[in-house]
Amino acid sequence: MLPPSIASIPEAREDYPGSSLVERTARLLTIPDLGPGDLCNIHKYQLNSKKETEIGTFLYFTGVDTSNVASIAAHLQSLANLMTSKSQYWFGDKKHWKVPELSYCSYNAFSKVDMRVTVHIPGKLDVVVVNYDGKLIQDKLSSEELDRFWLETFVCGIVRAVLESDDDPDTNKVGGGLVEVRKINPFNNGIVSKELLNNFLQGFEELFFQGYKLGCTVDFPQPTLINNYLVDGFMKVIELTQTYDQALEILERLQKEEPSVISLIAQVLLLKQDEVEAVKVMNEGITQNKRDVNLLILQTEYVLEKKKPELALELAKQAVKSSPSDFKAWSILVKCYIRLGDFENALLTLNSCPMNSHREKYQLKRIVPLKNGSEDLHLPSPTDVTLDEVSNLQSNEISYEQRNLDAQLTNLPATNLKSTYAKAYDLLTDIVVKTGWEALLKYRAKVFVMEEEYRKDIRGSVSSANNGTTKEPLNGAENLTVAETTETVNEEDNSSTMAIKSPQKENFDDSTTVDIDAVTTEAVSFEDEFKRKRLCERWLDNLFMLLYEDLRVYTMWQAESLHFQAQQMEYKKTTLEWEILGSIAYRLKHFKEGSIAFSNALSGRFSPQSQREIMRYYVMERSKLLTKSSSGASNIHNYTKLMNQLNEKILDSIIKLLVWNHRWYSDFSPGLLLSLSDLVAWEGSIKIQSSVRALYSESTGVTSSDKDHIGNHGIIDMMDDL
Amino acid sequence: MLPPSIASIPEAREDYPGSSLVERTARLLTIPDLGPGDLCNIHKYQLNSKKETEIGTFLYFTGVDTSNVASIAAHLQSLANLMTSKSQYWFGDKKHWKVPELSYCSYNAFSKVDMRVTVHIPGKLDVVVVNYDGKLIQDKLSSEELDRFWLETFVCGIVRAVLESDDDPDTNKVGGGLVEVRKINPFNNGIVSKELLNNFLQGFEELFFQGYKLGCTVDFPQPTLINNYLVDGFMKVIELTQTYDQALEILERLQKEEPSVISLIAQVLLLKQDEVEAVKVMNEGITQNKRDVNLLILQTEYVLEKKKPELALELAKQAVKSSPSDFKAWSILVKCYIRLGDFENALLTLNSCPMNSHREKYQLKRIVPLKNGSEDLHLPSPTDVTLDEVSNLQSNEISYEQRNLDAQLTNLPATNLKSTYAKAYDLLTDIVVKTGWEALLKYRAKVFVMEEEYRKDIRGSVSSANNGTTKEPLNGAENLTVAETTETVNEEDNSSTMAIKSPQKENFDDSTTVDIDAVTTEAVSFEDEFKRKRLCERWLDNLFMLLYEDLRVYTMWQAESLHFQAQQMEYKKTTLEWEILGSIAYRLKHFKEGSIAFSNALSGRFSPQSQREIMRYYVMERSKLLTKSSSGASNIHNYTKLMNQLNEKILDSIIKLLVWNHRWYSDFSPGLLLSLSDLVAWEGSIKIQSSVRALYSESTGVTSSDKDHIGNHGIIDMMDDL
Amino acid sequence: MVEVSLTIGKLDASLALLLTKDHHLIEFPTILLPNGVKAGSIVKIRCDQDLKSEQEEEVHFQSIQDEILSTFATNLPKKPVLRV
Amino acid sequence: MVEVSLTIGKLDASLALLLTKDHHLIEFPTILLPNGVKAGSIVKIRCDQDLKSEQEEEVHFQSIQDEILSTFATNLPKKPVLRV
Repeated sequence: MLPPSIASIPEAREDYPGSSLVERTARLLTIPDLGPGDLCNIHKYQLNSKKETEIGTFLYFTGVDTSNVASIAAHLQSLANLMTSKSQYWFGDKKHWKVPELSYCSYNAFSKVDMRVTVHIPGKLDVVVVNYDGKLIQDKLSSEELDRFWLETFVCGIVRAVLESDDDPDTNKVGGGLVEVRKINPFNNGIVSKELLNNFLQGFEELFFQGYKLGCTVDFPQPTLINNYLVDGFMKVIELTQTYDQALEILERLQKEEPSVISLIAQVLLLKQDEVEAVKVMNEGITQNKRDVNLLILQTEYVLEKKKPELALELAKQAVKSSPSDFKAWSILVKCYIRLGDFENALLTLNSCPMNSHREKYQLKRIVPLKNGSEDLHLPSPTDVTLDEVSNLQSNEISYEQRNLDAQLTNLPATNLKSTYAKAYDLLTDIVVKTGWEALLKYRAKVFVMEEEYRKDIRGSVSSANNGTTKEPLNGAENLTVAETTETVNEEDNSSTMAIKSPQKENFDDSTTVDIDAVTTEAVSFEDEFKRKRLCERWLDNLFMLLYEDLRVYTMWQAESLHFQAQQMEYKKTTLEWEILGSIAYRLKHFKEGSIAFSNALSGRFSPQSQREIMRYYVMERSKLLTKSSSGASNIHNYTKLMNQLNEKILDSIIKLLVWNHRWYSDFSPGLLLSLSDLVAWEGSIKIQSSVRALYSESTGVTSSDKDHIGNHGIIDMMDDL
Repeated sequence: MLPPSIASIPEAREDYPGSSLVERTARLLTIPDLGPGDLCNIHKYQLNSKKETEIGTFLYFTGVDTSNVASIAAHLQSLANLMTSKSQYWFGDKKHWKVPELSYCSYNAFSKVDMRVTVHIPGKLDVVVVNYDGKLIQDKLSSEELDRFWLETFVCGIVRAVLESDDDPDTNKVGGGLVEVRKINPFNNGIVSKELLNNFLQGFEELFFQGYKLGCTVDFPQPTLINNYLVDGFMKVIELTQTYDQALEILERLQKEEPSVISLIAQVLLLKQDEVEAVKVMNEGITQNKRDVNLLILQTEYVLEKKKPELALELAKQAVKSSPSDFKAWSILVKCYIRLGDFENALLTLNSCPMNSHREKYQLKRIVPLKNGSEDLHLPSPTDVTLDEVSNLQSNEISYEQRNLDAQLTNLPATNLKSTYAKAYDLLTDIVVKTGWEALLKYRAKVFVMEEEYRKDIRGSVSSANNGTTKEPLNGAENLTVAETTETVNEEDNSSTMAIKSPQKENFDDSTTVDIDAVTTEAVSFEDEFKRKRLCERWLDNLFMLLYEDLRVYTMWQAESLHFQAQQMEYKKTTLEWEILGSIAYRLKHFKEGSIAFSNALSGRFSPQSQREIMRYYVMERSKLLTKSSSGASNIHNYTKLMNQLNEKILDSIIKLLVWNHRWYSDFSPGLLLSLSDLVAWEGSIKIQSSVRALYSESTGVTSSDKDHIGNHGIIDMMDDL
Repeated sequence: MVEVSLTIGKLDASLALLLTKDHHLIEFPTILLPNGVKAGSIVKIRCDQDLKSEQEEEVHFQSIQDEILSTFATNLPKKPVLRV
Repeated sequence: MVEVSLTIGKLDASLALLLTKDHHLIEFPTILLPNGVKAGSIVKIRCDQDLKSEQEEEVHFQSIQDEILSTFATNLPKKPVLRV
């Protein structure tokens, strides 16, 4: 564990001392699901001035041990020590603070209360429990109830820390997003962490039946005992700490009370790579209950991975029958059809996927607004770990690129798809990458009623002008959670089915453009055929429009790029533009082209998103290489060399991203830790350690020796600990 | 027609001369339905300075004759004359302007183009036609096409002018809403108006089959030949100008081509008060097509008004069968059940109403944003017609009340209901005013599955914890278009069915509180009974929560008010607070209590909303009085006196609202004109004229003699003309 | 007549989700399902036109129309003086 | 067996809206309606449990499970070295 310094604490100025707590209280009623990060409120005044000049600041934390008052008090005390130990620059002036009072709030999503500890220095310690409607209820609680509340609070805190995604878009850091947050790794503090882990596992077991109270991801219509954030957090912790056997013991006990826990057991067995056992457990579970949708999905995914799509299809059908309102069940059925090349059924089942727009991916959010925006933020730069190109990335550089962005690339609507719409789009691009655009349109015309046919059908009926082909929702209205720009498209919805022309090479080679009208009029239109067709859901119709937009930009880019190559001219773009092009390519599953774009992006400046995406590419390449080698097709010498190169690039990416996160006060990145431990499993910790030294020793000109120490050594510590 | 003065033209400063046109062009693609008001862009510079110091301003218009270039050019020229005729105060400085150039844009929603005329003074005249994607297409048009475009543009313009509601909330004028707009009455300009009316009627006939392109209200899932804004505009014009016979001629010609036009004929006959003929026509139409939903709804409404709910019920059922995705058909079915006292079926059918949240009521919107907000607005006060308390209402007075608003009254979620949700709430309050809250809850428990029953049912099933009783939408997500505060309620949705306790006298008389748990456990729960019940739609469940909130506030107010009365203390509230209380009372159909609140509101200061609402009350009282008198129950002498009093109050309200609208540059208020012509039909124009003189002659201390002249005389002119 | 087999995917309080072989999803009131079925059960649905009911409804509806016509078009109630 | 009469309220390309007497609204694929019906028609729907199909599906599904078990739990393919 890297010792925190005064420069690893971001702060935001509040309106008046304590106002952040008032704000938080006011919002308790509206907190959904897991809730916000822990809030720390700090009162401070200058060493030589009067107490009346006191100001207040606040920041959020994740990963702090909140299992009891003493541990929170200790955390607050050490924070106060850090802040008062020496003077610091504070909005341009050197200040030496005294900290007379700090408060810490942690939201307990099980009981919907906010647990708060206030430390007065020197002096007393207060504990209050704030009800959802702002009432203080600690006096009404028995000590058992209070203990229970602390247990719940602690478990929530760990779940938030591990589920909070560490792949925010850049804008979060250098744009207007939440940045006044410090993330601590709860699992790399030796014996203390071991105890914490045990407490969490015990807490999980105790609270398992309350887990649905924490909410769930968009894949499911409602949280259940199996599908919820508590279980998700538990699985993530198990994976991070590799405590499979302990997890299995707990789950087996729970299974006695709740048979459906068996799907979690199978999942842990797969994580543990005990496949035979996992297959047996899945079979056993499904034999007992052939409508256990979680097991069915797990088995489908497994069988698909083993390249048996015919078998997988039967399982996926059973999954859909067992839980027809789960998006996930339908989406895996779509995947099976795609794998089998049955694109008509893939489209039909995609069209049946139940959409879910009222929930989003879990992420930390501001609960206390900044009155003067970023002017209220104190954001020091940690100096203990730096890497020039990463740590010194300036926001004005990015905002310059944003202001001068190529208009073609701004607001591409597919960028802003959320929730199940984003996942459905992903399935649609899985189809188009296999069929191509023209064939996709043909399949579409074959399974869905097209505008022209429909018009023909309704002509003559009373006052039925302008009925669209897209389905009107029966009850309640539908609402795509995509950005404003999409609405433009939406308004033209009625004509969209006709409006799509081929984007392929539009501007470059008109002769190859296929006329869609020709395609659609091919469709046979006698009544029975017509009845057999479906109405295309409005959202799916819309996704076709977005796909068209993406394809258009992608095709133009590729053609332009070829043109420039032929002319031997340099094709110039900013990092942001390359990054957008890369994302389009990835969305369309053109990973190689995407990786080139991301690599171009990174040659301009560091960008965490591009770095993450290119790392994804290296990892994909590595597993391709592995598949090739295990089928015996490649030369072993070359294989080792390629493998080493890829692993080196992956390591380099991990380190840069760790440094970036550290610069923004985050010392806990579950995703990166998993990638690193994967790498360690490959190469062995000693080899990794020496690679890091070789790549980032002092001689490379950056002060990174400290960083190697954590980037690398901290993880080993953690893994030794657990 | 009152001659416009320089003080009747509001203006907004634009970024640079012509930028408002650029903005408008950029947004053409996203314009829905009828589109925005006409935009007038004005270039101006000071008399004695250089042309380089030119600035630009803009404002919106409705009601201008846009049937041809010449009439628009004349309008622009007279505007320029007005502006250059004398100096005026301009953001604090006296300025005398020269106007070298003006442009006028009118949106043609039929062909989705923007028609623009630019006048250079002195000099040439330009006409351009801007396509939805910003391209200029006038050169590609034949002169027939161009004529057609102008006809369409003119018809759109009149439709916008008559449909644009004149009952905006106050905030529109003194808050941040659209205020840079001048509304002109197209129908009170003598012979010119007569011609204009003829052109419009002719245009309607010509464009009838394109009418669906203009969109329709939220009552219908899609615009049709009968349900669309063109038809709505036509009916409004007919009503305003009382040209029933001409309308009938046109409709009869159209009916030959499109039989469903018969429902419009019946509607006009009813407006004309030719009931016997209307009844015959409806019967004839329905005999020809018993699935004509518009006729069925019209007939249902007629029969309901005649107090035959049993007959109406059969008709409403047929309407729903004929068009099950029309909100209007379902809502009238609900009304029939309410009238019959069958509240169980009323709730069941309410629950089946198809919701429609992606459309709103038509209103003018800003299409050019104000860069510096209200700082860019030049809002002179017309001095030709004033009434102290009305014309001098200051925005700071209102914003003071807003800042100091009783927290209980802020953000009552029912206030912000939109679209079909607002109408469904209206039906729900129709029920509760008849049943009371406790009985309503009992009915609810009887027809809908309650949380507890549901939990009991699903216990034991695999991983099914926390399934709500509210129905999950199958496809696409549901989204109530209510304000943020509602979401709070939404998030607790799962428990809402249990959470509602009686709001009655909560804080005043605990003993009468009915325990809901007792009510719900009464429900028999054997399987068959249970199957027969429905799931309550999420939005309806939510409306119950909002109703609870409204009832709570209303009950507290009534109890407090009684308490203060008993103590002989004054119950003090601001105008804004009284207005909110009045609105709550109206929502709950306690009109008498509401009228008291609005009257209290008006005793503080003028408020257009309170004035409108209290006028509604007087009109309701008048028709009650009429019903009583025609049943022979009351004393004739007293009757005349009461009737005179009511008519005087109504006249007073109309005049104040006309003055208010005039102060905000609107000389066209269709709703008020209809009320006034109603009054004239009652009292005769001479009596009204003399009342106005008596009430608002110079001796009352305000310079209102001019105003009487238009408020009254203009209307007579108009009615004489047409 | 049409006959088809459907699987009951989900059985809620009053609403069932039925699935056809080719992935049609039908929301169906449970009241219309036979007793004793549960999620996972398969049901056979037969559907044919009910001309007799159609005729009966036709006659009933016509009688309503006749009543309205005779009540309001011949035997007119007092004309209301005011419309609000 | 359950038998019920429904009115066809709306008949779209592939979807019909059916109404029960007590105002249930059912979205129903037109493919399941008899030929020749139109909006306004009344149809009779009969529904009973199809135990035979249930058994057949049961057997088929069990055979899939058996195949999976025998393929992957006894005759294990090469263990993958890497999980990504």
